Amino acid sequence: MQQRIGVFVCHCGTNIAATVDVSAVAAALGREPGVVFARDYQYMCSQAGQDMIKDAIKEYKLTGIVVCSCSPRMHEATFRKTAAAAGINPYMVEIANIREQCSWIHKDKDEGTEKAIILGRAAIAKVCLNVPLTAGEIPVTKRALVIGGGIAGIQTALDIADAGFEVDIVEKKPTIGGKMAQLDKTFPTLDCAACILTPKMVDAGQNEKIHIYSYSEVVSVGGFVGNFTVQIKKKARYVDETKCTGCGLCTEKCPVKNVPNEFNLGMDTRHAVYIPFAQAVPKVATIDPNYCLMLKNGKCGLCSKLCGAGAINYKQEDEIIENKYGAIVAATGYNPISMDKFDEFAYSQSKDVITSLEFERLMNAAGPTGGVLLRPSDNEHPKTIVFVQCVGSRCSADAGKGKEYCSKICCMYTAKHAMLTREKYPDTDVYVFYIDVRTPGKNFDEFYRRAAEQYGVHYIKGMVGKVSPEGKKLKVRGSDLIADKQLHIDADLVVLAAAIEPDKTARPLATMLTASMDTNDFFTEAHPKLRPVESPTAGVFLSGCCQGPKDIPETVAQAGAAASKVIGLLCHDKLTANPCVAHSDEWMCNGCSSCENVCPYHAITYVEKEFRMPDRTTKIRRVASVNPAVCQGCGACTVACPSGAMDLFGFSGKQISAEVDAICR
Amino acid sequence: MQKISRFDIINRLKDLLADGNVDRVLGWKKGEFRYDVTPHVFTSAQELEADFVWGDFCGANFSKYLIKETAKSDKKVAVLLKPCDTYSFNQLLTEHRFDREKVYAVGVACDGMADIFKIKKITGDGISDIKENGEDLDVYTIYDEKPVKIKKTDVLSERCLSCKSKKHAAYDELLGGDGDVLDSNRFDEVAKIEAMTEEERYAFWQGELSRCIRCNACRDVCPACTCEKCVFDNPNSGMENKSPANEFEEKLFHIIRAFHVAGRCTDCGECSRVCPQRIPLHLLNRKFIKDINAFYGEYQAGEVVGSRAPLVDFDKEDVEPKNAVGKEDK
Amino acid sequence: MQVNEYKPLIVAFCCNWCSYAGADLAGNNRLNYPADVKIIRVPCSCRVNPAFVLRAYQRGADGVLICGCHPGDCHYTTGNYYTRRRMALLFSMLSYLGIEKERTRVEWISAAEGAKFAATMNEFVKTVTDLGKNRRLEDLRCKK
Amino acid sequence: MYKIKISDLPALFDKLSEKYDVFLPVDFDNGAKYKKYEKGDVLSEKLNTVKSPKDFFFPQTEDMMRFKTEGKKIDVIDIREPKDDFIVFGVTECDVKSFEVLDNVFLSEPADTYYAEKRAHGVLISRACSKPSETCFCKTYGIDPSEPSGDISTWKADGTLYLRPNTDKGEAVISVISGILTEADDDEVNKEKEKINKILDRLPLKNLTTEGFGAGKTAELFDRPEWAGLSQSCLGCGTCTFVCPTCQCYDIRDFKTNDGVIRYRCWDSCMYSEFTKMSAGQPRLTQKERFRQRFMHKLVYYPENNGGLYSCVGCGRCLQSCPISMNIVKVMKALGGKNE
Repeated sequence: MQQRIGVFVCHCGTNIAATVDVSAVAAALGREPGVVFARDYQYMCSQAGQDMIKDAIKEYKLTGIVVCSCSPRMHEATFRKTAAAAGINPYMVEIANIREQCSWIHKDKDEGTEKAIILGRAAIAKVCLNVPLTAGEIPVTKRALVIGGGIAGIQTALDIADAGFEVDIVEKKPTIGGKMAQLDKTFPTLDCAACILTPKMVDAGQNEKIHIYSYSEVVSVGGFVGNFTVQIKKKARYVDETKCTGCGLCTEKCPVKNVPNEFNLGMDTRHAVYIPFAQAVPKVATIDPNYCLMLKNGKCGLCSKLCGAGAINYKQEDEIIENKYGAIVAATGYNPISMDKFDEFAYSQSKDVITSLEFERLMNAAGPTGGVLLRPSDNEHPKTIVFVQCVGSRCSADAGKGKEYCSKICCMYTAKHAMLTREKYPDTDVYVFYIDVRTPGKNFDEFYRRAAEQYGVHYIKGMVGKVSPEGKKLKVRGSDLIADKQLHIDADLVVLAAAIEPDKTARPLATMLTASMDTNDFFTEAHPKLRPVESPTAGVFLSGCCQGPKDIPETVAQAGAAASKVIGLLCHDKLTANPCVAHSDEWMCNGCSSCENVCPYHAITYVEKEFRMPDRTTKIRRVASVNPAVCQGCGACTVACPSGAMDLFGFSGKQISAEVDAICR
Repeated sequence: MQKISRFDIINRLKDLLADGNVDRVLGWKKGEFRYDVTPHVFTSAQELEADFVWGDFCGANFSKYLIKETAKSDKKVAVLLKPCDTYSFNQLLTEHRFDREKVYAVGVACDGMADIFKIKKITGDGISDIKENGEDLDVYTIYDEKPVKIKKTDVLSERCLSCKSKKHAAYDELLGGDGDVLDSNRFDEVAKIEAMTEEERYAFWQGELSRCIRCNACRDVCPACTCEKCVFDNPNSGMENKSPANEFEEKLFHIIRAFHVAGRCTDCGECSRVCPQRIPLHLLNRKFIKDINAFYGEYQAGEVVGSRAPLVDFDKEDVEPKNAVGKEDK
Repeated sequence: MQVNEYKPLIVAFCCNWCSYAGADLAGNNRLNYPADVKIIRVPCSCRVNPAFVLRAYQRGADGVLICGCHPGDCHYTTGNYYTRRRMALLFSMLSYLGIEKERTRVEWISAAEGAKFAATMNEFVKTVTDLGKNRRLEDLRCKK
Repeated sequence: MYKIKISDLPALFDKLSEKYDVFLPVDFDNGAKYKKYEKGDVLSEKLNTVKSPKDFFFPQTEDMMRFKTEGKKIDVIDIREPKDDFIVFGVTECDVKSFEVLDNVFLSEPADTYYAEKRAHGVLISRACSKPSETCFCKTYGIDPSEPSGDISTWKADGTLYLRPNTDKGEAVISVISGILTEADDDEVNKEKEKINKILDRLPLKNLTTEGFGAGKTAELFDRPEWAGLSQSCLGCGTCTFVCPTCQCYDIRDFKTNDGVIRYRCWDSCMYSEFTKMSAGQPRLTQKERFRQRFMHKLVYYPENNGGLYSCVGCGRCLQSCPISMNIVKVMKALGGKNE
């Protein structure tokens, strides 16, 4: 059937109209073969603009439309709905991007107009070959997976469970809790982190809808939105979780006592069998195979003898569990960056140069010093403390170390640390070196001013150039940019506000999830403003610091938002599939398996099928068959196929060739 | 002179037919002259005795015929395969193009095939007979009673001059023993072209490809070109064409064809053998093989059944196109 | 000084998820690059068939770019790895046939790299302008 | 009869090329092919060019007309330009006779004006075959290579080229070069003819006959079981067709240009699976049927419609170039009457 195409050229106010002669574009495109209607309008995406499109579709019996406007990434969905509302197939719509890729980048109006016409022609050439596509339906597995059991993951899981859906948390450590469990107080209210976190951990642990896979990792992700298949490796902890009561007897009696305690960042030790901290969830012991004598050389077995529940099992092995999920939330969190490259601060030379997270543990009642602030080197009270902000944050790209971004939380926690120190130990001199103090948050600036004004914390605008240990002191040299002078401070303790970076497990996870990441390994959101908790991969959502640095209230807010997106997805029984998928022409297919080899989703299988051949014989042929629910429409198979049997709806070989032809005309 | 005699091959084939292992044999049938040998399906001992030939003009690679032949009946077909043919045989198996169970593969040793075009360049037209005489060929013409004596090595096919393997990659049984994979010089010609300037390369290929008459012989004989319908025959492909209408069409056809068989081409050399215009088409395919070896590690298509072709595979550390292309340029 | 009036025609195939978004970002940031560049949106760089590249040249393009996500960041996990192999071999073949290798290029441009997109286009347009009109892979019938 | 020393041929070609485009077979690395004469080109000794001189009158690809579109408007443009006279030199008798076959097809009413125009402007200068090839079998069709026809016939003997104009066109050409020709008698030419005829008797295919073929043989030959065996290894390529001097099938196709369409025709081959494809599919579904079509056409259908003339001239090109060495000779021997 001859196509009847309508062309709609948007002014976008002056965004397009200023550099593109929109009426000339409409006039030129109106002369193209197949076009029966063309006009321009101020805002196509407005209600009036959409109504105009709908009216034209009906009046001129249009079979397809081309909208010359902003990027299809912006309004393709809008105009598809418009078309559908007017009774034509939503996939009979093509967008010519004459804003982002034309009017905004070209200054000369003639040039812009000419290019807009060419882009419009390409869209017309394509739409003439469009075919109506019907989106299929795919069932939804009503269960979510949250990867990471920090406050982000816990909150997301709780909110999803609250809505009545099953949700699993995978946490690589023996307990959930994450970084927040290691914090002492939280800004700006100074309530105790454990006091507000641990009830949530308990809630999660006890919730019937939530299953926690602690000491576990995701090893593979297959499938797609609504139908993910995930393999989880439950690492052997050599303790039967179902039997262990968490009494802690083994963790006290274990003869191996010299294991650096990671929960306290190595500032004290633990036993080879351990529970990370008192409020751990699940409260189950874990045997560290790197230190356990029984596991290393088969001698000891003390814990097994002691355990009344008979929970110890030295023969336990890693276990792979495969589950199906409808949605996945990444909540993999952050870590402070390594201080290896920051020798100027003498972190590796002096025990008394510590990171802020280590400082949290030193201040914490459950920490290595029982909450008394003591220098790690000699257990004496530090009298002069220097806090250095922006260590590794806001570095220039060519510095060769550190991060370009602001880690966002350091200003506030440093103010908190300074304030708490001054409150507990008023005889201590506290200096904070800063580049800028950034406090945009509710009650944040008030908090910072209280530290500086009421608590007498010395805020110095400038950077520390060098810290050198001399005797018991740390010589701190820095500049005071406001007083314009060099400062020399003899400090007892130096605290580095290390930049935070995404957890190292995030990158391989992103690959498994086919979710994209930015150059800093933060997950990319589907839209930076409008879809901040969704990844560009359907069914994968983002929660907490894996998406970017944030503080606890922001994390919790985002966790809730991610949960609501998951709930919004899981409450559907069926999803609409992307109809722009590959399909194979079985008559052309020669069964070579090239397409099967390149398909990242295993969407292509081969079937033996009986064919009635043109010469009236029957033949069994091996042909490719695409599962449209699994295919994501990348098109790798279309090029791998030598016979051209594979093609892609929405981006067919003919359509792309027609675009090429139109552009090169 | 071929190592194994026609007599020995026929005897073995007759046994196979007699045993009922196979009910037909894909072999070479004699023609009007010594050199015009035709692939043929023999069904009886008498037919073999009468028409089967084995000699210096049995160049045809039968692998591709197996697709059609195995589909005809449930009985096994015996096929004669020279070492280079066995690579095509394996590659077709990798691509699930025929049922291995329906084939009885008889590997025959090969000492290289002669090129009638090269012979005629020496003797001229009018050849009445060619007799194998040790390492020489005695070529008789209607214009002279005495034969022209030609060293077989002087008239060896191009592909045989750079034979990659005398070893059979697949067989059910061997006649005449097996050889070794050879350290061939097959990329020298490619390297020679690479070493030219861009203008010289352009002129060289312009000269070669402009002769193309688009008879499709290269494609139709190619054991890697087994598409149900070639994109060049398919009006929906956007590149269907029947004629080498101009320079662009000539290049398009040969680039795309080489690309489609890249990583799958075993370098059997049939394309160049059958080209009526004697375009060195194998130098296109070999360029891809050379590049694949250089960029992604040595890979010989058809060496092993089930190996993954380089173009449907990748390595995360693969070379970037801009670092890979034209390194040999001056 | 002689003014070069020659304007090349450049076709850029951009993957929907990274490079096309990068081009949008370049637009958002009003980063100029020549109007000679015309973008065709494809779901993934691996959708780009060598035949499309040749077709662009046939129809009169002077340069062809294939832009995708950075290796490892493909929205479809592995698509651009195949692109990388296919195009390395295709470009090498074109060069072997004496067609200027500078005309065809693969670039990895992420959604966040609007500036890189604009800079790449500026640089590529200059390269192709210096090379001049594509004569070796054009089909004169198209201009008839 | 005229004559000129072989060593003076360059002068003859130079002279001719002042007035005409002259094409002659020249040796290339890959065989002889027709080439537009330029100073220094030497006439090939080889009989068969890879492609036949058919190309000059019925080129493999030929633009016919153009459609130009502007917006929704279409103009039809006749792109033919006036043709100059040209000479095809050194055409063997089999190739000369091929034009009889082609003329029957293209010049019978309604005449193919594209072909007719070229025929009107083309001058065929033939040559006697002093050194036939083993693949030659023109005698089977009653063609005498010692007595070539065309607008001018030539013989080579003893370092001399003898020329005899046969037509007005031929006379006109002779008049251009008469200054460098001398008159000659027929003696040497007769001797050369005799020599050629003796060679013909030694040709391996000398006994091939058309017995069993020709008009009215369709029923007898069509269902012969031999077709299956003969065609079983045919690759379905178009080599035989495209080197054949008498094959005349073509397809008309449209090429989309930047602002319209070029309608052109190009050779087609009955060996191709897409040949004469219609909306309902192809009439000949298997390679056996397509193979049979080619030979039945040459040996039965064509003679039936053209007064017994076969549309094969025995040039032997297909014998030399078929990838699997299957050819009309093998077909004739397998199906014909007395070809044991």
